[in-house]
Amino acid sequence: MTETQHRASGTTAPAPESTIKTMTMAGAINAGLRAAMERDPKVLLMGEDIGALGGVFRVTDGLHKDFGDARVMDTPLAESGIVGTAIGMSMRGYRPVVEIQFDGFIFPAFNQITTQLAKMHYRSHGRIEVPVVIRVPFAGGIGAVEHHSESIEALFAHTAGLRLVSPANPQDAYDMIQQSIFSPDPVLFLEPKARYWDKGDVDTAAVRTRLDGATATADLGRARIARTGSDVTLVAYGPTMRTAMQAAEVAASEGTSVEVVDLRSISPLDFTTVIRSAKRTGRVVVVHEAPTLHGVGAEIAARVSEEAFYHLHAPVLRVGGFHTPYPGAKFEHDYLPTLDRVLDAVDRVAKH
Amino acid sequence: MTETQHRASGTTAPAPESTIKTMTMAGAINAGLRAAMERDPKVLLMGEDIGALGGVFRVTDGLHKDFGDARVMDTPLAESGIVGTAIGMSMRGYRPVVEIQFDGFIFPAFNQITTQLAKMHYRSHGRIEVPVVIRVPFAGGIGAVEHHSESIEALFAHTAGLRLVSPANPQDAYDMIQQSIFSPDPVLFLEPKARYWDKGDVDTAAVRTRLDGATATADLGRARIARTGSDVTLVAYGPTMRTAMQAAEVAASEGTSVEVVDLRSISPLDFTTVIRSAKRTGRVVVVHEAPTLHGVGAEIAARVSEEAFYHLHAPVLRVGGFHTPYPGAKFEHDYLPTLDRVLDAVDRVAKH
Amino acid sequence: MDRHGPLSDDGLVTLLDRHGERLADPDWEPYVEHLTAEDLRGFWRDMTMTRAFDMEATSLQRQGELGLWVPALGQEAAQIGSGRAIREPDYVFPSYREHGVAFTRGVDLPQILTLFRGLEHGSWDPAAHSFHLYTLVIGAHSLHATGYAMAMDRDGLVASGNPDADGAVVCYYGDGATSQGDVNEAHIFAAVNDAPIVFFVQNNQFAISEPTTRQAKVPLARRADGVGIPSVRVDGNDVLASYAVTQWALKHARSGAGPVLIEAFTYRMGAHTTSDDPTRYRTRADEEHWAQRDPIARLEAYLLKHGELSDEFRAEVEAEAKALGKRTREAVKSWERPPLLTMFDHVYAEPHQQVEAERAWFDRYQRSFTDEGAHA
Amino acid sequence: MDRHGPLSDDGLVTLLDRHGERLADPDWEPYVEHLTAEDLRGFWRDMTMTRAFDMEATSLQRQGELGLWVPALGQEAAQIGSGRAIREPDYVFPSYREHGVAFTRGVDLPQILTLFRGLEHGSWDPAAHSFHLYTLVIGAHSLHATGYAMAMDRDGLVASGNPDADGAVVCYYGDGATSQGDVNEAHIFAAVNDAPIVFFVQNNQFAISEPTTRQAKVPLARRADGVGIPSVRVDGNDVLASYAVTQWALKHARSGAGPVLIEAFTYRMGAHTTSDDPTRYRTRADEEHWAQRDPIARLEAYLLKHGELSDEFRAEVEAEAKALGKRTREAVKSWERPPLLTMFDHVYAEPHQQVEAERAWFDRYQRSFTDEGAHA
Ligand SMILES: Cc1ncc(C[n+]2csc(CCOP(=O)(O)OP(=O)(O)O)c2C)c(N)n1
Ligand SMILES: Cc1ncc(C[n+]2csc(CCOP(=O)(O)OP(=O)(O)O)c2C)c(N)n1
Ligand SMILES: [Mg+2]
Ligand SMILES: [Mg+2]
Repeated sequence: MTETQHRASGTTAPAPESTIKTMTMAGAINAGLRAAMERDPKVLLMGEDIGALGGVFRVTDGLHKDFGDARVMDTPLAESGIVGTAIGMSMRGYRPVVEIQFDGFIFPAFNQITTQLAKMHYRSHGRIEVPVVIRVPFAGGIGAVEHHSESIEALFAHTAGLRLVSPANPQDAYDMIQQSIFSPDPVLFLEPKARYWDKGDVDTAAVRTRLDGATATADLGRARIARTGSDVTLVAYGPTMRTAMQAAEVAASEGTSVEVVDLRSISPLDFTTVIRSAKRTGRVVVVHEAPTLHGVGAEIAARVSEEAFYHLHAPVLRVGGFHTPYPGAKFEHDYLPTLDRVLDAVDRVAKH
Repeated sequence: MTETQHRASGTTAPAPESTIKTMTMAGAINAGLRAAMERDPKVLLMGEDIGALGGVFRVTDGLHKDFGDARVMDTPLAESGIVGTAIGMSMRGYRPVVEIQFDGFIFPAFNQITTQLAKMHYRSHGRIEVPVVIRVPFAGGIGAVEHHSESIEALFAHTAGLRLVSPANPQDAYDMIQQSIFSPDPVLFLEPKARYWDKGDVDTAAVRTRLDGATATADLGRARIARTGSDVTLVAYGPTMRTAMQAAEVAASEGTSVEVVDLRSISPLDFTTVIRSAKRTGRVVVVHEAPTLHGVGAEIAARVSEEAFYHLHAPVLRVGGFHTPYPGAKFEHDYLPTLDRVLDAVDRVAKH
Repeated sequence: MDRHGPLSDDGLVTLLDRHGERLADPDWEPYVEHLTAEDLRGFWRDMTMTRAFDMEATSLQRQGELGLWVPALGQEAAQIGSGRAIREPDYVFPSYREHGVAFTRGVDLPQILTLFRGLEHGSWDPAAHSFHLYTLVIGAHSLHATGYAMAMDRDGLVASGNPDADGAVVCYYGDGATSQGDVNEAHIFAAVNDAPIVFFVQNNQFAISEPTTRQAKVPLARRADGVGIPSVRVDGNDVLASYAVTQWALKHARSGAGPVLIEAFTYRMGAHTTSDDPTRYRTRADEEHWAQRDPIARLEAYLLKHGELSDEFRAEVEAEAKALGKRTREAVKSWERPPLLTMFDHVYAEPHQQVEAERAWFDRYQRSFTDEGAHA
Repeated sequence: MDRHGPLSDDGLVTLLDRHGERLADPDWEPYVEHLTAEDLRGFWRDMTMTRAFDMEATSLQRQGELGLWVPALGQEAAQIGSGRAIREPDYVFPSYREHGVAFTRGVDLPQILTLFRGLEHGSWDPAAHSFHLYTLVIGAHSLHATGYAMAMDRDGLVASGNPDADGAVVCYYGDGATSQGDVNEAHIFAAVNDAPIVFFVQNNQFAISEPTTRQAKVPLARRADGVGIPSVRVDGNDVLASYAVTQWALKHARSGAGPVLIEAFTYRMGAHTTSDDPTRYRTRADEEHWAQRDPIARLEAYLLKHGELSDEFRAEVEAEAKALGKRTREAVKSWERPPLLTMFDHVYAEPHQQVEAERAWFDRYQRSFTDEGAHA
């Protein structure tokens, strides 16, 4: 801890105030939004109920009070309108951060995101930047009703022009929301809502330094080896990272050394890191909450199978949701990739 | 030809009128729509400009004249409204066949398709059927402007509750449109628009017999071996089938025997057929127009790599569009999977 | 509080003022004059039962028996008034807060809770009650309702020559929903097709935390002007007026004259859902202002004033309400999750290779634990 | 042809009738009284140039030089009239048929054709002309326009105290677009935010083959009533009236008074696009009715009647138009497809692993042919 602090502050005297705080993921995003808003008056928040209420998950708590109506805007209840007007505002140099209240309600905005937001930079030959961030509390596990637990990443990752990221811990949440905001590209920022209340240490200094430099958003697209291992590579991101880490722990206790790759970014997808690990272990399991069929895991499995063809000792296995609508809350524990199912897959590839 | 005719009519005297006609794919769909409308008064057409104009591709030509306003409805210019009202009509037993004018304009209806149409049967415990067919002239190759050449299949195949099919020849077009209409499930019917004017023989009798029986829609989800071969399996559907067949031809002349699987259906996807072929040849190339990244080919490659792991002599290769917006028409020849690129992939797997 | 623009109460049809005084309104009288004292007591009973159920559901949620609850508190008059104007073969598309309307359609109220207990996404049989499932995606159902109405028209259920046999659709949604593209498209499709549909907007002043001023500058009823359909603003806390305007609107729609929009001006007295905290976005004073306009108290005052609410009847309804509460409690607690494999049911009407394969895999996977005895 | 409902010409602001007679209208006079004869000749020239270019583009499409063309024939008055009322720092969001407006914004007309030749999706530099790129997804740009207007407001460009420095957005779309959810949401967002925006609906009577009666039962201007913003219907074939109402609307919007909707009632004299066949859906009689209302002929009649159109001026403009045609033809034919690798440019503003990898692969792939000499 001292070391990080030292590195971050880059100075010796006077003894700096600690830049490390314990935060929930929701708190880290809140703090990250605040920091970005303080840094640049062009950063605005838009969405349903994000003002006085602070959002249904309280991620924007206190920001309306401190920044006012002009910076934290409660919009009409219309997602296409929200994203569409955010695009327009971004064309005048604003950096709108849009909140979509729940994953399942992003679809009215699908047209704006897919045909407009994603393509504006391309079709204008780079003349128009649309640095809109779309924050989405996503995925399941919180016992919610229909449309409140959707894993939407594959539906956007296929479209060029968008970036998609998903933090799995408070530190990444704090850093990545700011990097997303200052990215010149549009970013879908997928917040694993079941992890909102998980706590972790957050060093608030590191990203600040990065944002000041030229490499502001350079590592936003990079995966992270969350745990090193030699027998099996387990690829996860956002909502399933906790299960992945638990699986690695259990597997270790049973003698299997699992390397966990936290993708962090889905578009771009850091295949360099994934394939390097795959070549080393020769065994890969991908886990996400989204239905396996045509999920992001398909691309990963396909590419690993292709590029690490001669290194694989076992087929790449995928653990994910089923090809059904997200079922009622009482079913979700079994619908989602459980620790058991992940371990089962790890065992199966390890046995090969 | 005589044989088919004989089989279809199933009678000997008096000599039946030929049930085989040469049609373009557009003509075959038109004839299929007409046949379905004649068969069942609950079949309705809805869409923009499908009435007097007959649709921008003339696929509904003449139907308004013969069936009138009540069966062929020019709707307001609003895709969400079209699909949403079609859902409502289907709830009263109608079988609306919706035309989306071009692939790129389906996105305003994305919410209705993904959160409503796909889930109605599930959430009502099967009490409500929504047999809506959404016809979409899709994919590229016709030199069109932006948003008129999109390959949208991966964006819908991920969602449970929808069926997705794409015919590659007039016979399938004629049969499958009718099977889609009489399917109790919602179907996205993807029409490879660059193939609209390709001609072929259509036997109009076979599907009629099937629709009369219990197996009306049973084979709608089944792939077809379009050409048998032993060295390489080439998987394609709809828009790329022609290139795939050409590639097989060229490869044969160069000594490589290529089996071509025409998927016909993307959801469900007939992995049984694909994997059987893959196991036999040990070499697989998937070709589609959609961007390779997170395209339908990813799922196919992933599953073949998993399920035919010990049979593969080479990694599964994919040939598709790039991770860019669909470029200007002058670029499309090179953006799309050309015969050269397909042959290159066939060569690469064959050499392994 | 600013009571201008969309928050103004200008031009609201009111037949029963907040003190329970009957107001004369010759335009609307014809739609209520047939109502007997028993009918009015029936309204009171319906509202009372709905509220009792609503409170019970809230308490079940607090006890952890439900994942969420969406109270209709304060909106009983708008819902019972309109609901009682609906008849066969009318068809209703609710949003997700129309428990009162559900009651009038004969839905057994506890059944609504299967959804909120996380057992399923739809509860009752829509056809049996002419009452569609709740739709949680704001406004999406407004288009289904419009299409359904177009189909009713086609099926000869409108202007058939026998007005008693004619039907129409009633589609409910909130003030927030009026901003959605889908709802605006529904208005347009309905107008262009002269669809037999009544759009019933419950303007309960809030879309979660956002006051109606975030959705509009002018009263929501004026959305109808944009597409040229008639509209009316009604005091949604007045069950009589709500009944009257819905009668009128349905008559209009059933006669083939096309759609109508009703704005019922009311107030959500409770939280948006049990997850909500209204203290963050509205004042006590505002809540008190509306407490004085409680829809049930208002009718009660009227009935009492006219000696139409006997102690016996009250006791009877109270007992009935209590029994409903008890039955609700017991039912909810008794519900177990159906077998896991049922989550693969009804994804498609006909078999689908992937669903079948996954179901089979999951079955084997589950059995592997049972067989090994390793699964909880 | 039914001329009721949305097809009626009730209440259209007209300052120049179809015979070129000047009509007095004290309400609108203030917005045109400063116009000199030279200004009017300027309008005529702009319309004439636009039409000449338009015809040239159609002929280039026929020759196979363009993939498609979208003629604005008949809509020149609506476009030039409104376009000439726009000034710095106003900003324009066109749909895809506003070649006349583009001309008033200083876009070099041939440049519009790069898109229709399939070379790119956007042509001119939007910032340089305060004129956004064309948007082909119907109505999608109406929300961008609204957001842009909200941002102008925030940037102090509205009601700044110096009316001459104030700006607003003008957003163009067609009759068909008024049915889209996005356009309705744009109206709502603009109204609620008092955004400085003028929605300029060119009701050219058709959305491809569908007459405006498929989109509405009442005049499209009434869409504005639904959200409580002022609107005006104008004779869109009258360049003076189009100019006047846009002046008024912009003044309103720039002053901070919020959005305005203009319905310009006009007629698409040509096909929807060069792929279209209007004989399938409209009558010769209808076309002739409108041919008598040709916007250019009308102003020409007026100018001639007042001796304001000299033969020299005519000849000058004719020459200019001819030169433009020639320049257009030559430019279009000279354009080659940029290098293939450029299709990977600008997908993202910062590098993206997948795009980079695919670009590199494609480069190698292409070179493999060149190296082998096997590629055409
Ligand atoms: C498309 C969509 N966006 C957002 C939500 C989240 N949400 C649920 S209820 C609600 C407010 C609805 O307000 P209103 O229409 O006034 O109905 P009320 O809840 O007041 O009855 C919101 C924003 C949703 N369900 N659907
Ligand atoms: C979302 C969407 N749906 C369909 C289309 C296809 N389309 C292109 S132009 C057009 C008609 C537009 O009519 P209108 O808005 O009146 O404008 P006009 O072409 O008459 O200028 C249609 C349906 C489209 N471009 N976008
Ligand atoms: Mg509300
Ligand atoms: Mg038009």
